Amino acid sequence: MLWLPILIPALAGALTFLLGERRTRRRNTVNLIAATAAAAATLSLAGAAFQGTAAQASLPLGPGLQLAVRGDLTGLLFACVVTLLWGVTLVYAIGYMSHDRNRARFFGFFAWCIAAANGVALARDPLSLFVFYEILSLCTYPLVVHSGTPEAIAAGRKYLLYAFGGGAALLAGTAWLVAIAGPVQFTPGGALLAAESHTFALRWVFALMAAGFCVKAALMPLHGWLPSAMVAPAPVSSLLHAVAVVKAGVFGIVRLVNDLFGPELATSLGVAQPLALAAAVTIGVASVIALRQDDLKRRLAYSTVAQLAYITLGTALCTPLAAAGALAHLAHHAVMKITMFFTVGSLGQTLHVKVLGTMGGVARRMPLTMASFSVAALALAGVPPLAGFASKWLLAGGAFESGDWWALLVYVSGGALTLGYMVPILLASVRPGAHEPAERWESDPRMLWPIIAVALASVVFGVSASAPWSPARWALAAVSPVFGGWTP
Amino acid sequence: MTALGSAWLWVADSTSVLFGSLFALVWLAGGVHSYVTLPSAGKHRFFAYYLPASLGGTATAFAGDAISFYACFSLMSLASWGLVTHSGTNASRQAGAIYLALTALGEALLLAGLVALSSAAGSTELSAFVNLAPSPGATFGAALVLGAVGVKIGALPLIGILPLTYATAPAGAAAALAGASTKVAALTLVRLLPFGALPVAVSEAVMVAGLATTFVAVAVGLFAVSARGVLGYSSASQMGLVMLAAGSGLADSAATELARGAILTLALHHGFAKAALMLGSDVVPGLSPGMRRLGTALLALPALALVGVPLTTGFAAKYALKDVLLALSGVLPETVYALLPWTGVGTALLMLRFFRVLANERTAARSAAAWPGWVVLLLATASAAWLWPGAAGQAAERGMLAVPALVTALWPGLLAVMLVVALRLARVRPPRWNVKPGDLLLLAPLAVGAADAALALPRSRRPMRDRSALPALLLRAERVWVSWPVAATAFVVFVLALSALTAG
Amino acid sequence: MTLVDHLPAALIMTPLAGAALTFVTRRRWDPALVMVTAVVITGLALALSVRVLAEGAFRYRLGGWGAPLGIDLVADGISALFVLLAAVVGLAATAYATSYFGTGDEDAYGRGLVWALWLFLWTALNALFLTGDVFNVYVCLELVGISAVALVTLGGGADALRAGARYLFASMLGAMTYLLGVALLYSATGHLDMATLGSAPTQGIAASTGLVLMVSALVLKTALVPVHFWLPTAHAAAPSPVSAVLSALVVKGSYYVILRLVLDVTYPGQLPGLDVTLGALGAASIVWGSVQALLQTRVKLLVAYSTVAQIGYLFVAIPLMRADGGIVGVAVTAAAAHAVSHGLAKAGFFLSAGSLQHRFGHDRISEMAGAARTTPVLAMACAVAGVTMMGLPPSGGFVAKWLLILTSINVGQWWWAAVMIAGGLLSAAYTFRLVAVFVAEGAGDPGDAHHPARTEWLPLLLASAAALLAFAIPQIDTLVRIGMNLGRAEVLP
Amino acid sequence: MSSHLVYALVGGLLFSIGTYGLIVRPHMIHKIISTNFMGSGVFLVLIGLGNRTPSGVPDPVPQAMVLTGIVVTVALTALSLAIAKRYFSLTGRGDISEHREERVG
Repeated sequence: MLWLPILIPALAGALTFLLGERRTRRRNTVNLIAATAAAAATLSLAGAAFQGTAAQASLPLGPGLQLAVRGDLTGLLFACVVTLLWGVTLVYAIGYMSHDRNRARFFGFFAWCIAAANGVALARDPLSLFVFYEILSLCTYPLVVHSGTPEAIAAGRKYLLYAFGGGAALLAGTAWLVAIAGPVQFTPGGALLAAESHTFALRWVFALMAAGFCVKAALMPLHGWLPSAMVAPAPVSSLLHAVAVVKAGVFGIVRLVNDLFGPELATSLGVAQPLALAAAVTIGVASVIALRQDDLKRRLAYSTVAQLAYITLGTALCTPLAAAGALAHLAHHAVMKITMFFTVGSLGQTLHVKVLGTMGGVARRMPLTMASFSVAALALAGVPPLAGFASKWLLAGGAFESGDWWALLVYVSGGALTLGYMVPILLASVRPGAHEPAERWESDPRMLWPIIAVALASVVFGVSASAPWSPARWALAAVSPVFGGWTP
Repeated sequence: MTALGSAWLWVADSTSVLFGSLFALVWLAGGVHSYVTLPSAGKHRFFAYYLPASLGGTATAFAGDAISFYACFSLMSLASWGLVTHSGTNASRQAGAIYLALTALGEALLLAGLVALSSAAGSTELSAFVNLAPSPGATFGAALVLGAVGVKIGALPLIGILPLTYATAPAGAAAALAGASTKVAALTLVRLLPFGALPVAVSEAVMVAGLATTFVAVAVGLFAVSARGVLGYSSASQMGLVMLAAGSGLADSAATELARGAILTLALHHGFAKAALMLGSDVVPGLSPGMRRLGTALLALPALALVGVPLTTGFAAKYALKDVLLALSGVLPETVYALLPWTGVGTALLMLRFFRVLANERTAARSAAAWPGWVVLLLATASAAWLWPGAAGQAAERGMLAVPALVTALWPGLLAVMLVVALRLARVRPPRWNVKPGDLLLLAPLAVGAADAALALPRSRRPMRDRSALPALLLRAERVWVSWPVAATAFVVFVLALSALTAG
Repeated sequence: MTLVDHLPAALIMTPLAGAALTFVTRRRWDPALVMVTAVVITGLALALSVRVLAEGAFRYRLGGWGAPLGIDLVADGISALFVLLAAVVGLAATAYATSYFGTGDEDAYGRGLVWALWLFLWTALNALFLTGDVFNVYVCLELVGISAVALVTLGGGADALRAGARYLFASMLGAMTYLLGVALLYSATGHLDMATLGSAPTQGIAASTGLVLMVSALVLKTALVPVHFWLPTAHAAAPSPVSAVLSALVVKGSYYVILRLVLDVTYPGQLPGLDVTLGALGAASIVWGSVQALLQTRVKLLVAYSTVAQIGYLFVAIPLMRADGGIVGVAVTAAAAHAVSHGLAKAGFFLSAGSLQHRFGHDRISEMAGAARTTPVLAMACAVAGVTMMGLPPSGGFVAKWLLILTSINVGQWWWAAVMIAGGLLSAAYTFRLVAVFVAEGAGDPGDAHHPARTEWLPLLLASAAALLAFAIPQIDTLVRIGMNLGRAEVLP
Repeated sequence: MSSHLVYALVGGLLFSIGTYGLIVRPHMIHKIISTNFMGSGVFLVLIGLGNRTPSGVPDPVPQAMVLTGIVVTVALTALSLAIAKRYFSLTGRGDISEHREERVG
């Protein structure tokens, strides 16, 4: 059962490859069925996890080596985000890619990426996490270079350089960890009690593993690949470069701090603070860079860099509220940013609008799309009662709680900067321009409905943040064992 | 938001009712005025912003917890951006950008303050905030909230923000912004700050900042070129007094209740008066000469109130402020107390300037339908502070209505008039510095542009390395290496070396 | 003695019989005949593994003579594993070759000899993996060499002949050196049987020099840097199925013998510095081979240099096997796993490269843009094979690398880990250099996808098997430990 | 010095000469002959060092090895001659030194 969220997309991907390029209808059916099945499996696992039964399963890979998964709340939150958004993105992608070449390759690797991301989410120990993390790195490449243009190839090369560099650091860190601490499993609150005396080695292990994760988490100065990777088709930017891949990086940091080292050890070793500082700097610098981007996707990419650093900072602060906020933001940012990338993709595909300067009249031409975008943009800026506010409230509260008041200021000024780089997009869209109102559908309905759906999600997640099923509450429940059963 | 407490909690205490009435009336009057005066093109767009802004603005008065307070505050602030930029001119767009930047800053500070205060209080309920015990966290949070308020009301050095927005927004919107929106800042002070629980340094800093804002705003405002610009500086000056009142009550628990009362009275009085002036400044210039005289006369009422002429609401407000200062002891409160009448002089000068500028302004004729909103506000100005339950009785009790107090309150206005008359007689012409509403803030876009240009400096591209050199070298090395004689010799050497190594 | 006890002999006799039959039967029956033989061999190899797993290692006395005069065959875990690898790769290569050699010029140079040579090679390989006698190793190595060289020259052109000749002379240089070593070892010990040699170690310069000569010769035949000179040209010039077998199996044959010598024959401290030297050369191979692969402009040369690099990992494992004075079991498992994983992947890689060459009419990397769309199965095979080269999960190469890295940190020799991690990055560089060209869109439109020929799925199948081998490592681990000389010590499970 | 040792030393000498020729001589026929030299050298060493039985009865194992070795060497020689002939007929040359046309990169 636990393997299903990984196996279903993996098989769907394989089947997609075997079906080949021409059998479009069958390919779409297979993928949509798989997405539904995977969503059902993930949600039922989450239900079980809320009941308090964290199932696990493992597969031996050699002497002292196994691939193991466990369905705890932290992992399942990420898995649910990835899997549910996979379905939405599929619908969008079927519309978006309807005239593209190499669709079998696209959908196949796409599904494999989902499988790998779910693996990252559910991995029980650092090694299993590494395994899925590397598979994810690998499967993303064909999607980055999908268009095959020299620009895409160059972006792919850059991506690989970063991804495998990070992978190498992660491998070294993980191996070192296993060498000093044995085959440890992620345990809320820390798993390294027995190895605490190796302070030198543990610091290095943390640095290496964090460096590995930070590449995907696009923490500055390891963020260079993300803006370039925006040459990928919009569904890739939406789901992978705003949700699955980059979040796998921050999720790794969450696991590293919360469940491997534990907040206490991470603080006492003095490794969490530099990470927090790097994240804070990233928030500031990336937001300022985002202000200056004319290309819409690049603007969003730098925004992603900044927002991911919110999560990293929250985790590195090592307080319950901040950790919960980080996890909640992982989910909230997913729905908000995917809305924006969908929108930008839709603008590009429908109107060939890709830069800020040509957006005049877009709001009249695509009112529903731009309304959805506005909701997401305001949510991202932390306007209540939308989703971004809920997570930012927790993060800021956690920052205050930890006594790191500067982090609180970082969070709120990050919010101000978010407004700064989002509002110009809204403004540009209402400026007069060449586009006239559409006659019937403002864009391919397969692209429109997903946008509205995810925009609604960023409203619902915020408004009902205190409902028992909301990501915010889920995150609070997930971090509770990390801090010894803490409850708000 | 169970993490820190409850959300969407609404309260209706006396403060809510007071501010709620003020906000509702001012937004309503501004709305009616806008509805009748704005051209129909773009009217629905205006109200698409005006209605949310008024909703958010009015609802802040009833917000009982940090989250709903912040939500309402944000709704009002963000939606007001549409009011500032309504005319669509370049100037309004620029004003909108500046407004938005400052709003974002203010929101950020407010959010941080709210987070800090709720963490310190262990609850998101606003009632818990005001009763906070002294702690570094509470001080930090309060300082952030004060910063947010400072941005909102345009305290030094951001004095230009109010005149800038008032001068750019349509008159109805300007009235609402001046009468209601800035008063949300006063509400914020009353609702969020733990009066009496903060360090003396904070209290004194706020007092100094408030007083400085008051005087500097007057000084700058005297050179403002538009009527609404002058009013904007006057607002900044008046809000400086609000800060002064707040500052005086922050540290000393003896002055706490008095300070809160003073803030309430100041807000109420200034809210109605300034809104009335704003609408009046739109209606009067469009009147026929005869009616114009009547209109100007009517406008004198809120102007006199602002100056604090006896029996006006402004008089009550000034009196309340004096009460607070008297309750304090120390060098600063005494100095401030001594300087306080001079703020009246400043306000009087500003009002004279206002009428002078207004006399030169011409606008399109306004229909009769533009009158009701204005007149209602005039009536409210005249009566609000007195109609407030118990206010008159309290005033009598405190000796406010005794002759000496009344006389004391008269001289700043008279002094101002005499000053102007004297200058006229002496034929001293004041320097003609025409300050555009917004003053220093107008330089901000230039600064941003410069920073942008600096960041955009072409990054020095590293010279392209000769990339073919190393690979070619490596390939040549391999070619030599694999040639038969070299390779076979290498094998022999390898065998001999290995034998030598292992034998040893 | 039951029938299954004759499995070792059967594994040698079956391909030999098949080879002999090709001379007798009609030419057009050859492919079918060879396929049947390959299937039978695979069955036998499976049976041998099952038998070893079930009942442990056993010796088979050829002709009933027995050591010291007779020649013994030894079937233990490692030999069974290598026989099985040879069978799987051989079966796939045979199936691929029936299509590869079945088309085109029937009368091309040496075409009639392909099948016989191939089955001879298989015979020699099986014999090599099963023999327990150092002199018999010499004979088997020479048989492997002769058939392999002949197969390389089947390309027929001057380039292929020159590559074959270089291969042949290198092979002879190695063989003579090996034989000299055997002579010295025999003169010192009086034994040729590996087990006997291992159980009664002899001190002295003659024995140690003999062993050094033998190991050096095997290093030459395995093409470790700095004596890798013959491999790239030979493997690149051979017909693709041959390249696949050469890279996947033939170099593993000589490595297998080194493994035997290290594990069974030498004793700790007998050849001081040998382990570390081999490890260091392995590291050099990883780096140099990868760098050269990265610089190549032709697919087959790239793949051939990749073999040089991958062999390096096998040698880095050697100092780790002996790190604690005994034998570290995981390091042996890692080496075996890597050999198998690389064997499968490299066979897939070469077969795929062959088909690409066939489709494009050349094997210049720069002119293969768009291959991922026109020949998706082949491009995918290269990419999946690359996963193993890079040592990424879930390939067998990953588990091998992980175990080696872990062992090297555990025994305090972290520098091997550093080299292996760097090697992974370099492999990624050359793999993706290829893949990037495949996914790029060329200037002109190369048209729609070809319908993949049935045999074009074979490389993908092999590469996928390697890429998923991690899940079979527990079984390989069990198999490898059967009969291994593990009596001394282990530091890890 | 026993005669066995003389055999062995001569064998070593032959092996060295053969190795030298194999490395240095570019022509294939020279190389082939050189390998035969090497083989003969090894066989001499085998014979020379192989007789270890104190009784003086010759040890049959080295003899068997030498015989097998000769067979193998003959096969190798045949194959290499065939390649050399074919190469000569294709290119008209007998040397495989690569300094001119060996292409790796």
